[in-house]
Amino acid sequence: GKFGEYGGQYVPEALMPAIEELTDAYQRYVLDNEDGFMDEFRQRLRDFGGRPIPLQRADRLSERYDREVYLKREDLLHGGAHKLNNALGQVLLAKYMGKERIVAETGAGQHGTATAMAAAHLDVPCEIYMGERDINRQRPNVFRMRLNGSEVNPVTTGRGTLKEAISETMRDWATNVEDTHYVIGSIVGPHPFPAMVRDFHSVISKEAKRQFDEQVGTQPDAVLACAGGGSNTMGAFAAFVPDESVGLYAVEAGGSSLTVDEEAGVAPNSASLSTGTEGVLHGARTKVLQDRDGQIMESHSVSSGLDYAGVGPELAHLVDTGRVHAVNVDDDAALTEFHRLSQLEGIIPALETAHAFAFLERDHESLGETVMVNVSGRGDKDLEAAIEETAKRDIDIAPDMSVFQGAMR
Amino acid sequence: GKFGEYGGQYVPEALMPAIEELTDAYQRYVLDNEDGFMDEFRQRLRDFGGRPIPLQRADRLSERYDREVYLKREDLLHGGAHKLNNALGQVLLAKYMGKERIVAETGAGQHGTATAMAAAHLDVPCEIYMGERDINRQRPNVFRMRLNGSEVNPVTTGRGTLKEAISETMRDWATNVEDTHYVIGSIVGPHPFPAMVRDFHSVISKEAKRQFDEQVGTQPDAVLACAGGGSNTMGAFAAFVPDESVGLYAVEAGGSSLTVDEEAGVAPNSASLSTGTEGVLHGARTKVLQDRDGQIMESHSVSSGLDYAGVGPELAHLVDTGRVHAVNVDDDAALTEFHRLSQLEGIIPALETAHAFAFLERDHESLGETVMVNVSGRGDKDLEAAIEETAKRDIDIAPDMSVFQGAMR
Amino acid sequence: MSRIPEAFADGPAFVPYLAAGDPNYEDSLRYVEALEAGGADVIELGLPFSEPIAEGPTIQSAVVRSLEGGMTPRRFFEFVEDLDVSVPLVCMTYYNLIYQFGEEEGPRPFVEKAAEVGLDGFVVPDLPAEEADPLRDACDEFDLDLIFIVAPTTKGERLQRIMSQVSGYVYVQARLGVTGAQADVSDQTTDSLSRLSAWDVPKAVGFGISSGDHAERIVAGGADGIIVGSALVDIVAQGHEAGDDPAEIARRLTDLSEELVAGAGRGFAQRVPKAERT
Amino acid sequence: MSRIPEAFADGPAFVPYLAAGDPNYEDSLRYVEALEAGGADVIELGLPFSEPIAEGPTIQSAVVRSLEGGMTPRRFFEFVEDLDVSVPLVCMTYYNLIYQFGEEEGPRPFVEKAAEVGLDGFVVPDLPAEEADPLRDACDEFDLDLIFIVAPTTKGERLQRIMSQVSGYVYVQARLGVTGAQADVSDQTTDSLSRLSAWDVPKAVGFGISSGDHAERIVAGGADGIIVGSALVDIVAQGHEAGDDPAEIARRLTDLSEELVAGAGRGFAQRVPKAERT
Repeated sequence: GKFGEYGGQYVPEALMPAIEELTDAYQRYVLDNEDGFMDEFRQRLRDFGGRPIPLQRADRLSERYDREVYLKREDLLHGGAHKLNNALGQVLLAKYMGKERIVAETGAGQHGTATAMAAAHLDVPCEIYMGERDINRQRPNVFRMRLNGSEVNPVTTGRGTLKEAISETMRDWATNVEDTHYVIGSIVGPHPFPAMVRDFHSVISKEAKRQFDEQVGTQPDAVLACAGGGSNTMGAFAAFVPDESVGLYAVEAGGSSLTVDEEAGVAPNSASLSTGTEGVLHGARTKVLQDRDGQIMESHSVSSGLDYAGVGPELAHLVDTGRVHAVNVDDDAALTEFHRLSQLEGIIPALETAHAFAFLERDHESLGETVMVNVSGRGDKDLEAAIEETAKRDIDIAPDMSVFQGAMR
Repeated sequence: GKFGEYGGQYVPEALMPAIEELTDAYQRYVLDNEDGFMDEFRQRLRDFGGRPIPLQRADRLSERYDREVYLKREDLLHGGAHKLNNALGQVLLAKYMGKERIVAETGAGQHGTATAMAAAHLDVPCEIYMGERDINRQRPNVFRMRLNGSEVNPVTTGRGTLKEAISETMRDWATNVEDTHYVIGSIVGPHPFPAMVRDFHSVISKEAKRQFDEQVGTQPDAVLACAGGGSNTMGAFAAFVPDESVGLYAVEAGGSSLTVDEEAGVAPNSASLSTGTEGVLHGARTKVLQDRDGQIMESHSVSSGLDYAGVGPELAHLVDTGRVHAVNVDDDAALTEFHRLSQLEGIIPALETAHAFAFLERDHESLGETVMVNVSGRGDKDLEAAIEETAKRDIDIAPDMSVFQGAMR
Repeated sequence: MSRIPEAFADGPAFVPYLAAGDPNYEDSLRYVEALEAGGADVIELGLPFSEPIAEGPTIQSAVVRSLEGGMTPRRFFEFVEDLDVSVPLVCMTYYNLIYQFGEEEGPRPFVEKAAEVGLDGFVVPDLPAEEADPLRDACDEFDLDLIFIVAPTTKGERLQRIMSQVSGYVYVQARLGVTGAQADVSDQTTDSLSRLSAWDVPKAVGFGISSGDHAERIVAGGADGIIVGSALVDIVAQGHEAGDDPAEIARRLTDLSEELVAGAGRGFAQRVPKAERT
Repeated sequence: MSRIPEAFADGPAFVPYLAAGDPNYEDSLRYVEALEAGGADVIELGLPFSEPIAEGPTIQSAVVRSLEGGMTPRRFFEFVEDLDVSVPLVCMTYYNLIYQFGEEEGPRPFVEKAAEVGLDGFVVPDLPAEEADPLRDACDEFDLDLIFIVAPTTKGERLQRIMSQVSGYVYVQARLGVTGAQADVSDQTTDSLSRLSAWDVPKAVGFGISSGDHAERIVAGGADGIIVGSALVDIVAQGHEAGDDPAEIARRLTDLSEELVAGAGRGFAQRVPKAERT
């Protein structure tokens, strides 16, 4: 359960039996395909999720950057992001394990909506913990979870965002561990979560490898993916890791600045891989944004899906070993590319995803002939936020929104 | 250019040369695949759009209705609805025809967003006409069009909705006909639009037929699709029309009532096939909602995408000949099934689509062993409207939304 | 044979348009009559349709005012009967209203009723020649003219087809687009007139004529008549908006009509020498 | 060897918990001292961590108050030095704070400092036995106890592994879930105590004890000590909220402590005859 020095199982004793049970189930069902678990998972990903997802040549970006740019279109997965790969896998696993109830945390609501969809599809009762502040910032996603029949439990502690929601979900799990599975939303948390979530998402890179063979005839020179917790990142990297000729770039949220305010306990970015230090958070040893005492800092990103003070331990390890390049771009750059991709390719990306494109815009010359960008999600959820954040800045290519009567909401 | 008595080309003389040019282009590029047009169209539908789209067995609906229910998941197409099939086809055709500019109308914004995406993808300048009232009701879709780089032109005449937007787009086309193509959004308008739009959407039923062969081994006994203008309807029906053993059900919006208020010029429904009479609207002879003098009535539906006083001439003809059954369900029934599908299958449907499920709920016993429902679009665009309309009614299965702090917006 | 050809017999014809019932039944009667007072040779009366796809904003608004004032096809026929004018009247409307009228299917009942109240012809902007046979037949039966619009884009075979069906006059659309007053006269007009010179049916040019100078240039360019709509509708709209006395509004309509007639006359005068030179 | 075992030597031990620095440094000193006045045998002092995943709402709030009051690991050690108590002190905190302390990597600097200021042991809720070797080693080096939590779900091999590492006392988690005062005593407690009877390390039961009656039943059921946190933290929180005099709040803490000690004594008295019957 370790990736070099990272990983492990730093959880309350009450959870350890559940984690041992899950480790066993992961081995049997996921790794050994017992009872045809993986077959059913793949079939449901196909019929319910819409896989395989296209690998699309981005004609206009290719022209702009004078190299072949391919998009892995996870935004087309049911729910609008890669998140369903993992949520569907874990909810199905919970059923195979005989669990009768699902809990999950969510920040911006993407993992919550994916889990709620999977739970409805598979008929498992589901409760989602979400910071109260996020609930009121992410109304559409709350609507979606409730419509899918999930309970949404407001978390009022702390700042009321993702970090607190994860802690609260762990508390629920610790209380109801015998009949409940915790569907964690990224490659974080105690083992076996980081490995298991990676395995569920690795369909992204496995598919892409095959599609490169069939459609392009070569493999990419570089793969770019945004990195918050890192689930789309490891999903997009996993199958390419053994092939050292493929450069892997984890693009983190540089936020407004890479400097931190120790006094206030605030890091105005979410670049744990680039600027974090080794620590223990949410069950795993990994890179975290922390002050010198080890208190976890409030992270920040214009993209709420990247706004997390930790990162998956496997990514931390792969960065330490040099296999993965940790890079970052700031809020402004991400917003600019949000607009550019929308205008050039007719694909409105999630603000998370836009970070990967901002790195492409900045550093494309060093990325080789053929580049794959993982389009981790669509931007429908981000429309209001993107417009609002754009209005605060001077972004040349942003469209004028004066078509509306009267003022913006 | 006729479907029985329906169809034709009732347009201003200034447009006739453009329509003749389009008829010629339709024949050459679409029907005869000149210059490999259809090959490029199909490849872009795959890579950009995400086709093939799954045919999914709906496990819980199948159990509920004690028959095999399959979902054709057009909600997974890029943009979230079937609309892209047509928009991509027409924008590509405009490029083949050497047109330098695209105009389109939109009501709820679904066709407008699909056209804007296709125009960005194919690098063609695009202007969308949209009623001012719709602009202010459908903000997210306006955001999306603007983000994709399209102009959105408010239409202030009349009630400021779809009917007026179509008229206004025709005016633009009549003014700029030489360099402009009008991407009409449904199987309506003058020939060749109804046939051409049907052909672009017929990929839905062609794919479904093949998927039934491969995945199920039999063809469906009934195909259900909601019908406003009728583009998803004809797309879902087209390949099944020759096979008389497949029952085809066009489910219209019964709105709040099938009776009309002649005095006010209002039909509180959009059931043109069920209750309309023969007339000439927007370039074609078809079934329309009109008063005894021939003035077009204001239609209504809880689903703005079905809210149109006319319908495709081909559907009118197929209903007259008995091949297609015109049925309808009211607003309340559609809202109820919006909630049911969300809860049972983890798929939040468009309110349009929910009409097809409401017919399934009501009449499933008469529909045979295997039923396909065309999930024409996803409901993300309808969240606010659905919650608001639900709050006005007493819908047992609707979730409580009190998780939010304070009042609903 | 209708009375329209003779309206074009004697120099350039002035063909004004107003929407019947705009802004209300009584005032509208007076306004239409003011056009005759100003020298109208033929009057185009709009019967408003809810979806006027060929109209610009000015006439769209007139249509809305008229519909809100309760105008219907039946009221329209009463309106025609109530009018005290002697020049020929052409009904301009959309095909659905013609098609839906009466018990019998098709356009015949509408045409029969039009003939009965004394109308002389029709212009139907959304009815191309390809779909016009039933209406053409009914017009022939009741001796009414069917006027067709020729656009700048109408050429070759299409032009032949239209010109073989037209009667009364041909409505030469001065430029692409929809109705509406414009400051300039389009080159497209000259091209259209020259394409049409092979046919001897009167050519009336419309779309965008708003002043005596326009009228002069258009007639000088060879037009047999000028059709003016939006500029006149604007007078009604602005007067109505300002709450002006209907008598005053009627006077303005007469004034503009006289200006247009005078302009057309000047244009025609410039043309005569050319004819003599041949 | 630390001073903890002797605290359990003489009848049931009362082990109260407060978060150091809640709601501020000065008052918190007084409150901790009030626990000793009320009969504490060992005191668990919380060093607040920003992500207290094992705590219920009551202790989460205490953690927030303490952090907002400026509590840090270094202040915590000063706090321990400033305390005027003689009973053994156990530091309850999360592993990241232990791990990050000092220049040297690993837990050793923290443990060294803890020993220096007179702490007697640790409870680390997010450090399972599997990850505990480095901390266990440091504790051995500086002669501090490492207390482990045994949950109702801890059985078989896991229980063996934990019990082979524990020293001082074992923290018997009375029920599943997180910390917090509860009205009832769980059956899970009895089961846990019976599973643990094979080991002679003291068993202190915590999670949910809020009254003398609870304490009585738990000790009667075989516990060697009771751990009480949320009920005491509640007194601090409510008093602070109400703006009460800190001296009065301290008195309430002493009162509840005495009630709990008395309850534990009654429970122990009920148990003695059983022992005599053997």
